[in-house]
Amino acid sequence: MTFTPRIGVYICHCGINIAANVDVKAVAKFAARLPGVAVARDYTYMCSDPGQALIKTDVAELNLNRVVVASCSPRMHEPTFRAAVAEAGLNPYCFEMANIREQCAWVHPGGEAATLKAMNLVAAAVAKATHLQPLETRQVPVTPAALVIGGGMAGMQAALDIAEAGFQVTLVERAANLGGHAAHWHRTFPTLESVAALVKQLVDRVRAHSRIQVLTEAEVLEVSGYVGNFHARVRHPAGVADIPAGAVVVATGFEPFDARRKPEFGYGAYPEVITTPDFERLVASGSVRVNGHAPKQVVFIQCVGSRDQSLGQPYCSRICCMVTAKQAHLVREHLPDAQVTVFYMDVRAFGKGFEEFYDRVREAGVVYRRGNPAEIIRRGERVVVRAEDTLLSEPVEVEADLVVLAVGMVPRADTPALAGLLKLARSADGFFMEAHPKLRPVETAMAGVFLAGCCQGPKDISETIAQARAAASAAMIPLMRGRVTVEAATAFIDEELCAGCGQCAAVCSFAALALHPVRGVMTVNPVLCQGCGACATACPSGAINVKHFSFPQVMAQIGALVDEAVA
Amino acid sequence: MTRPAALVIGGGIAGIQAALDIADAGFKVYLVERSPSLGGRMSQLDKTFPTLDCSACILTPKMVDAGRHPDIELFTYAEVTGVSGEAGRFQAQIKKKPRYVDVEKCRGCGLCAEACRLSGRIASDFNAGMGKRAAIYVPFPQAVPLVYTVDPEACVYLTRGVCGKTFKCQEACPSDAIDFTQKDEMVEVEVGAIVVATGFDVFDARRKPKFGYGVYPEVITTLEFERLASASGPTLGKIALNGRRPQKVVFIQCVGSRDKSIGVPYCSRVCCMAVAKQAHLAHDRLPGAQITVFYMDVRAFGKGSEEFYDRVRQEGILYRRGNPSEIIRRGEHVVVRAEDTLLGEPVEVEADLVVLAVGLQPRPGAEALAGMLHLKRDDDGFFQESHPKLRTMESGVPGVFLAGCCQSPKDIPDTVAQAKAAASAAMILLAGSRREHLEIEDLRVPAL
Amino acid sequence: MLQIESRPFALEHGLFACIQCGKCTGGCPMALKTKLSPRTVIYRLLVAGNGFDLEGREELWDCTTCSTCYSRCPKQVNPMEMIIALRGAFVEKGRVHPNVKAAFESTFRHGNPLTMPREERRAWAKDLSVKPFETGVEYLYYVGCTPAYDPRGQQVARALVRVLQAAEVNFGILGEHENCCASEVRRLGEVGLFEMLVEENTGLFHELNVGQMFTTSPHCFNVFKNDYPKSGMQVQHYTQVLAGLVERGALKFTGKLEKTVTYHDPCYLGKHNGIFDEPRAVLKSIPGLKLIEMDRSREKSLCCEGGGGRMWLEGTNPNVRLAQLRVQEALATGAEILATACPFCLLTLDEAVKHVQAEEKIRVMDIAELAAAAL
Amino acid sequence: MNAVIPVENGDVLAAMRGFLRQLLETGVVEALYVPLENGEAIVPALVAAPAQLAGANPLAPVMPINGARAVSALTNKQAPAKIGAVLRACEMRALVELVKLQQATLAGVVLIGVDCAGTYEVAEFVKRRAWGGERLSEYLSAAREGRDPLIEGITLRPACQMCVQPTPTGADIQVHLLGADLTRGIPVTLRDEIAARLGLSAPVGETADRAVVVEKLIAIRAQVREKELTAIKERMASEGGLASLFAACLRCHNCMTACPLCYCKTCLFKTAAFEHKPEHYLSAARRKGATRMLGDTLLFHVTRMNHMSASCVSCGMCTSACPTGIPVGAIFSAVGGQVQSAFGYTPGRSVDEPLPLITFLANEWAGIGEEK
Repeated sequence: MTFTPRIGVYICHCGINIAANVDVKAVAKFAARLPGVAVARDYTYMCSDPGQALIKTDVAELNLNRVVVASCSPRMHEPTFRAAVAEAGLNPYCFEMANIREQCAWVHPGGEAATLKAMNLVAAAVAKATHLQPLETRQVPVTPAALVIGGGMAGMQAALDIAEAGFQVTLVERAANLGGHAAHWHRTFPTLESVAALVKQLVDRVRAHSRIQVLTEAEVLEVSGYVGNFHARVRHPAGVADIPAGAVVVATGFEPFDARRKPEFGYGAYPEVITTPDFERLVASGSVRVNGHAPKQVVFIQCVGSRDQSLGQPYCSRICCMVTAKQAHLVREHLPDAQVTVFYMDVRAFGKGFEEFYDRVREAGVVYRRGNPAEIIRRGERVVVRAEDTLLSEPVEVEADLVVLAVGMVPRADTPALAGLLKLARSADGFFMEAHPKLRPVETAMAGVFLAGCCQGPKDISETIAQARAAASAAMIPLMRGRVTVEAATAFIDEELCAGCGQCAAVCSFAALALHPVRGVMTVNPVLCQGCGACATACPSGAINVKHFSFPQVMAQIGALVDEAVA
Repeated sequence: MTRPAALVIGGGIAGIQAALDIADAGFKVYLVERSPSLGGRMSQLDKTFPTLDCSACILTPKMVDAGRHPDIELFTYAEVTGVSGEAGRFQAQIKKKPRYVDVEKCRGCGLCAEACRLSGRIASDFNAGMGKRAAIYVPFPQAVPLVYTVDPEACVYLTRGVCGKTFKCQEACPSDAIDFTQKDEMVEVEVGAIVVATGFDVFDARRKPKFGYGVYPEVITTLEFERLASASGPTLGKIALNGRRPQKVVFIQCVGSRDKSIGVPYCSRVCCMAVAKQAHLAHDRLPGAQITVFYMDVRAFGKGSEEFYDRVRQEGILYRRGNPSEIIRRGEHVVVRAEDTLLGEPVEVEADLVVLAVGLQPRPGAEALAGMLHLKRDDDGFFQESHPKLRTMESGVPGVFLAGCCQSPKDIPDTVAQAKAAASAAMILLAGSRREHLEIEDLRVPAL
Repeated sequence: MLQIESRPFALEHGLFACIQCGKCTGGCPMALKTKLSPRTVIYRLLVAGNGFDLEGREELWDCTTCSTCYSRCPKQVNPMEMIIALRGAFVEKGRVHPNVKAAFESTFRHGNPLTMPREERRAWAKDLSVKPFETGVEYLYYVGCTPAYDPRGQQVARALVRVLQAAEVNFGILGEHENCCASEVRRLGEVGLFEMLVEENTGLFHELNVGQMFTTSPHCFNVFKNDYPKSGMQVQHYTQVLAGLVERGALKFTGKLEKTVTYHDPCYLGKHNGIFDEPRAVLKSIPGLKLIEMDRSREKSLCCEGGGGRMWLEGTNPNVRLAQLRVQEALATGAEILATACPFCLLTLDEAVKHVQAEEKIRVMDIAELAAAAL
Repeated sequence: MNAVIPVENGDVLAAMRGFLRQLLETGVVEALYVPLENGEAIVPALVAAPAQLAGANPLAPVMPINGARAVSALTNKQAPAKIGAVLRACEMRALVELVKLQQATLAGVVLIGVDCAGTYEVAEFVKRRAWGGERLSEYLSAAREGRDPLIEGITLRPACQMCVQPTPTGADIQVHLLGADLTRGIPVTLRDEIAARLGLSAPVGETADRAVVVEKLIAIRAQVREKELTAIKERMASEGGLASLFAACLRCHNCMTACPLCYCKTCLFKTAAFEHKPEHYLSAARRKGATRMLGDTLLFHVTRMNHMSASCVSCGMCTSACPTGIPVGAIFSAVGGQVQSAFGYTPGRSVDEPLPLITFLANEWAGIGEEK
């Protein structure tokens, strides 16, 4: 037998939020006349218990099979009403909502505009309701384990948190040892602790942890699956392992900027010119000496490879200012009678205790000169840093027997490759792109894949740790839940129409679409699909539909709007 | 045993995020907010840097999610008055202040506010004092919960004992929700972990008299600018001072930051970009206006920040290096007096709008809370983390974690990251107490 | 009073991108000896509100347009172009040095800034069998004014012709029809005259449908390559052509040249166009020749003060001459020959050698001459 | 490398046939897509037997279908046996787009690109009955001199009259008809290993004036193109706009059928999505006073434009296919040109150039969406 819609329509007053500008009674009367509508009512607060009860009794007594509520934004109460409809014994997707508060009452004060628009939106909602189909949401079990890529501080901290919470973790590191860049660092800023000690702390805890499996000299070859059920193939000295994981944390870090790309500073040509990482090793070795003797004149140059569009490095590397301040301090410590000059553009001492440390360093006699040096040239035994002191407005030449270039952070060379492997997006600066710059800083567009540390952008140690633990928190949620809910309103392909052109796959942010190797048509992975509909709009053949937003449903909605059923 | 639960103190973005993470992981969360609505400082912002997302548009959904999360119990307009016990087993006393409105009945229709005798006569602190509301109010339309509150300092009845013959508000209320008999209500909850996310206060620009804030109407703060620029603000997004569109706008950075003279040695971290963003908005909304920014160092360090700073300058906004020394009145205008340190000359810049980039301060309540929870505070008055590098989200008190600006100034992404980090730390603690319920069969990686 | 509307000017030239880091002034060779400070000029323009007085800013004529400022700027601001534009404001008001005026007039009348008659433009080659360029000939050799007229420059052109003929390169010249490339005219801010010459020259090239062209001077090379409207025409500096010939084995040196040589990178070859290796490749291919580098080489090469119209202007501080500093640097390396590949560098450095009385210690030679000597 | 196909006693066509035959016989390809003579008509065909090439005529100035369609049919979603395809420039360009749209692959395909001095409408061509002799030599000398051929006053297809890309690029074998005296040999550029297989050697003299001739021909046609497209743009801007341009449309969808890029299995407009209820027409009529029956006529063209204009290679098959003489191709070229320039995209240039509309650029049009 054919389906005959019996729709119940409920118009909410929302106190006066809606009723003040929308003639709710009129809208209800109008709705009652629409095709397929069995009953239309208005009520002060549909979201209230009596309001929801109204729906349930009508469904029972008038055996409604579709429900439309016209009230606030679905963001607010769609879950509420879906639950109510479900309790009434209907499929929750047999419910449609019209937003007559934010979209009508609140934006069209006065006159009857709001009421007419409300009627149109209700008509559209009803038209769609007649085409609604029941949908089932599925729950997928989750592998209670995580894969962490990168064994630097970020990776180790994330691994520790997840393991501490009771889950198995596999930590994959390219190098032979854990620790990453920090392992080569001497002291922290602004507290001048031994970094080696901090790193060792973490390494020991990681190594000792029963639930953490460390794979060094290892490389992730392939990651398949989806949130809750990833499978990674990892090459390591003993062979290739298949690692199951419910979540993946990417913590692959950064590379220091190659100072040779600024030839005017002669790095590599002048032994007197070194980089900040070089200096860490130098000072860690105990004696700060250049060509055998202790430097008397030390110059630091900031923003080498940062804030520099001429090199395609427009961004600030965030840590160099404080690294420089710290190293300047260390020079004063090791070489009390050395003169220390720092050339800067802006001193970015923004973290907790940073400004205070910067004050301290200046007060200790380090000369900060505002200017970005133009070049370094040789003059006899020494090199000469040529710059303009922009506060004197004079060109100056500062002789030096040690120059330290504060090199910035750049994305690792293998970032694009890994991005391809995990289907991650990258931001304009080349680092991995987070799902939302403000509110989802560790998530990615790929559900179940999270970012930690400098692979997402330059950070200092404390920010790295904080972000690593944040990523751990995000990763733990599905693991602790034990199952992930699969979106029911996903895309599906009409293979009769699909020409397999792949434009849909190109616009999908979730890698949910792939070409079927044999049938030559596209296929949707319903677990990866988030139902955003980008594919449907890209498909010229109309071969892709999104459940709950299918062509007939949306066309009916549009039809109702353009036909101005309000006549 | 009772289900493991966490207490989150503070309903700003940090508290909301921490609560959501912990609750999403399946733990019970009690979220306590002292003001009538969730949202905190972020809800007062217009746009966010450097992406220019509308702040409300990205925050409201999170507020809604927290508001209707089955595992989050909201205590708005409430305060934590006492905490005892230790990690894994804290008892927290929560005082629910009387709203004089029945939360269950109120549907937020607003008839009461319209009816109130003081309608449109009480300065709205949400609008930084620039807008007016009634004595019964919601701070802003997207408030969560959308429930009205009687302002005890303003309400005629509560302050004088009488309000005409009848209560206008009560008459107006369709669901008879207004109840002047309400008293403080104490609730005790047992939690395994506590996340402190009490946020910050803005520096009081009156403490720098040389800028004449409070004296010259042309001189406002960055927070006030946010409300002026906000479409939901008192001017509906028109940047105007008593109706006039400013044409000469000056921003002054580091007001109440990097300033030992007033005991604020630290950098507030967000002001540089806030100013860059506001300068852009001013350029956008005040066609032809001359916009000058006085700075000492431009600290555009975040992802995309330097790029945004580049863009803003190229819109024609003039950055002048120098920390102005005073603002004086000269006829129509005020005049900003400073040295332009790049010219090496003293300069005077006329302005009809001066925006002071006020820094971030510890909350006045921080001291009391520190006492209650035995938290240490740093020299600046923010809560002291237990380790500046590895444990910025831990307080040193087992089971008590820190999130957001109560530990030190932060921008939104850093706040959210730290909130999630605190959540992670809390979850580990809570998970321990329910590990057995989790039925995790210890999944070994295939032998290698 | 010489007012310009500074705000539109600043916006048009992207000066608001400047973050006042001073890299330009710090590297500016003229800042060493004159008041010229690109960073300060930019800032003055930015803070000027809307009117900026150029009066008394004679230092703007000191700029040699060596492009050190632009090549170093982290925010891709171009102070050099700004200065050229500001010179334009002087020119509009006819406020230019008599020498410059003369150069403009001569360029307008005779197609060269050297007040030389057009008829004599091919005099340098009369005893050489150089065919006039016509459609079908592979390369146009654009000689340029200085190599065509200046006795020292002519030696370079003649040497180059001998090398090219030895390598059997199919090329021709324009002779009397050759016209000034107007590079210097542009740097001196004479936009109108520049555009006129661009029109004439592109017209001529199109008519003869020139496919490939090379020049003696990096200045001509640069202006054709970067300032002329884009066309299919491929422009090279002769050192690129020679390097190509050497690589393909089409140019072989039978002679030997037992000399220690150091090479001075001309700004318009190096900083402007990133051509550092080809000239060195040619030098290295000369048997017996030992190439040693000065400290200031490649990107750091010190300008000789010959560019940006400075061939006609003493500048505000004639007492210090960069060319002389440069020669000192060359001497310090112990080289017997200071090689370069630009007529302007050649002249300024030659003069500098005389000034410091180093004639018997070191000789200034163009790469073309060295190559010819080794044939 | 460059080589020359030897031509005996001036019979260019025979030389071409011989060359193609060689390709089959030496096993460079196993089958060849090439036009065959069939009476006065020319039939695009896939030839496996060398003997059949006696009737091959790649020089006939007519294009019944855009060959890209054929190559798509032969290679869609799989790389078959080694096939060769003789294609004009516009066919090559269309093919490149189809490859990007995953409707064809070039793996194992030997592309033989032939210069094109323009083609005639099939009807015109057929009317002329026998082709070759006088007509062919006039056509070839036009190609040699870089001008429109003058054959009994018939004019080239509109698209060809305004074609500014007559020479194919990216082919494995390029046959140069333009600027050469073919009776003395047919210059070709081809991959060395193929040349080796065919035993072709480098030519004696370079054909220096090819570039000039090509430029000349392009110049002539650029003028026509400029004129045509400006006219179209004016009409689109004027009262009635697109609607008036498509007023004569019969809804036969021939343009879609002829378009090499319209690759949908079933056009969206033939699916249920565009079946309308009677009241829809009524309310539309009520609303607008009158509504065109059957609906979606203009929408069809606009949608096709939306789907295709970024990739439109201006082959003009649509115009030739239109029974009512709507300048469909010119309209698409006009619109497409703007779309393409907006994205700095050149359809058909290279398979490595990503399709603009489905390529995400982080900083694309950053300004958009901000209140002004």
